[in-house]
Amino acid sequence: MLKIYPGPLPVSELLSEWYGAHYDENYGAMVNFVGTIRDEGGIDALSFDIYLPVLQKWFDGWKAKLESKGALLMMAHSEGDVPVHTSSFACAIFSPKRRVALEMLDAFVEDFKANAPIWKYDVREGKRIYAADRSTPMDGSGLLAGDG
Amino acid sequence: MLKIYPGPLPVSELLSEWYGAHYDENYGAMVNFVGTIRDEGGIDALSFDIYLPVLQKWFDGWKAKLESKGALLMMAHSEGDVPVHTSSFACAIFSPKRRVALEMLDAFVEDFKANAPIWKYDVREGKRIYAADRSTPMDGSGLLAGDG
Amino acid sequence: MVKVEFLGPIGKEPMEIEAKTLADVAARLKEDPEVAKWLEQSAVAVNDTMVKSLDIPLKEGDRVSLLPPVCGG
Amino acid sequence: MVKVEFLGPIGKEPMEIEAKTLADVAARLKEDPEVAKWLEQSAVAVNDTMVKSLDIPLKEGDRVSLLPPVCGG
Repeated sequence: MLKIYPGPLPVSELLSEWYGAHYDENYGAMVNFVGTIRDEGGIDALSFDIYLPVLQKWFDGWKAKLESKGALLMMAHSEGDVPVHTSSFACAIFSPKRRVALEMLDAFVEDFKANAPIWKYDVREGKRIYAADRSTPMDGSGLLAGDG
Repeated sequence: MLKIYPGPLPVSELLSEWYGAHYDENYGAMVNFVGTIRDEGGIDALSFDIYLPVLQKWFDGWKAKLESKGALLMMAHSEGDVPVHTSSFACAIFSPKRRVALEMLDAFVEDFKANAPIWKYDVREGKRIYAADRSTPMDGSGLLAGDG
Repeated sequence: MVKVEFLGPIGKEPMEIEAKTLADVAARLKEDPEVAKWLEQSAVAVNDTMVKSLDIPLKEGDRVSLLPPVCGG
Repeated sequence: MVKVEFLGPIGKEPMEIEAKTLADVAARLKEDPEVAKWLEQSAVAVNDTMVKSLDIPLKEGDRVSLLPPVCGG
């Protein structure tokens, strides 16, 4: 399940909802990752654009990969402005086996950073500035720059 | 912070409490691991013995290791009987950096399994049977068996 | 005609262009200095599926999306 | 005299024994068949600190704990 929220995530409610929905389905391990906006560089907030059609396909690919290992995946992300000290990203993996849960959390979060179609902007004095220095070209970038 | 509970953990409350206590301290990442009792082998519950003085020292060592990386560690574990589909272990790591959070969660949970002084018993028809087949000798085991 | 969309920070309105393959799209976009600077760092989707080859044939009404460097989380 | 404690599933009451080092404790425990079978798989703490050497000197009132195989979580 992939959920997009306008603004900050209700983290406690999400974690409680996810745990409550699956605690009795015989998964031995739940792992979570929650990303929170750090107060740095004088920003007021970060802001996010999402391209949902590609994000949903990317997420569904990971969900299927985890299902093939007997595991569940769920994730939430913010769109628009997210003030410092509030959270923009949360996910949960439920697995019968702890190794699968721990390894897939790491792999999922790293691929999320590299390939989820989400764009980040610093918000300073009401202005939105693309965080180019912290952004990563997705796999396959440069295709249209070649000599084709 | 290390908390021991008689019986199952209040997982949602713990996660909410941990997040609520530290979300505004400029940690960019929170990760959690929650262990839940699986319904397998016909057990009614698992039951745990804890030797707290050594557990506390083990935990304090990990806490100091994480503090040296700028990260926070907290954990809760059950003592006594924990019925199937309830949870006996939960932890959280807060870190400025996601790599530290993900790598330390893995390392902490694996060392927990190998070296936390906690003993597990199957509970069947009111009887408590040591889970010898799933237990691991701690680092340094066999010291008193040598020819000294 | 195919529709070319520019996602996230590229901040440019969609264009309609004549193109039989992605190579045609590439040739056309390189002529536009505002877009050309993004090509090296952008990934490409056709009808919301990520693609890795310029030989992809395009048909009337297809949508080509440019995805510049990302940073979720 | 030192006190020897048996944790978790060993399920034996503590013993008081004469011992100047852990080697003395080892020798004494090997004589007790009920305990001897756990020695190979048990770790050892002295006054709640895990130890790795038999040469540890013991003094009056010290506590030696045997920790059999663990499984938390």
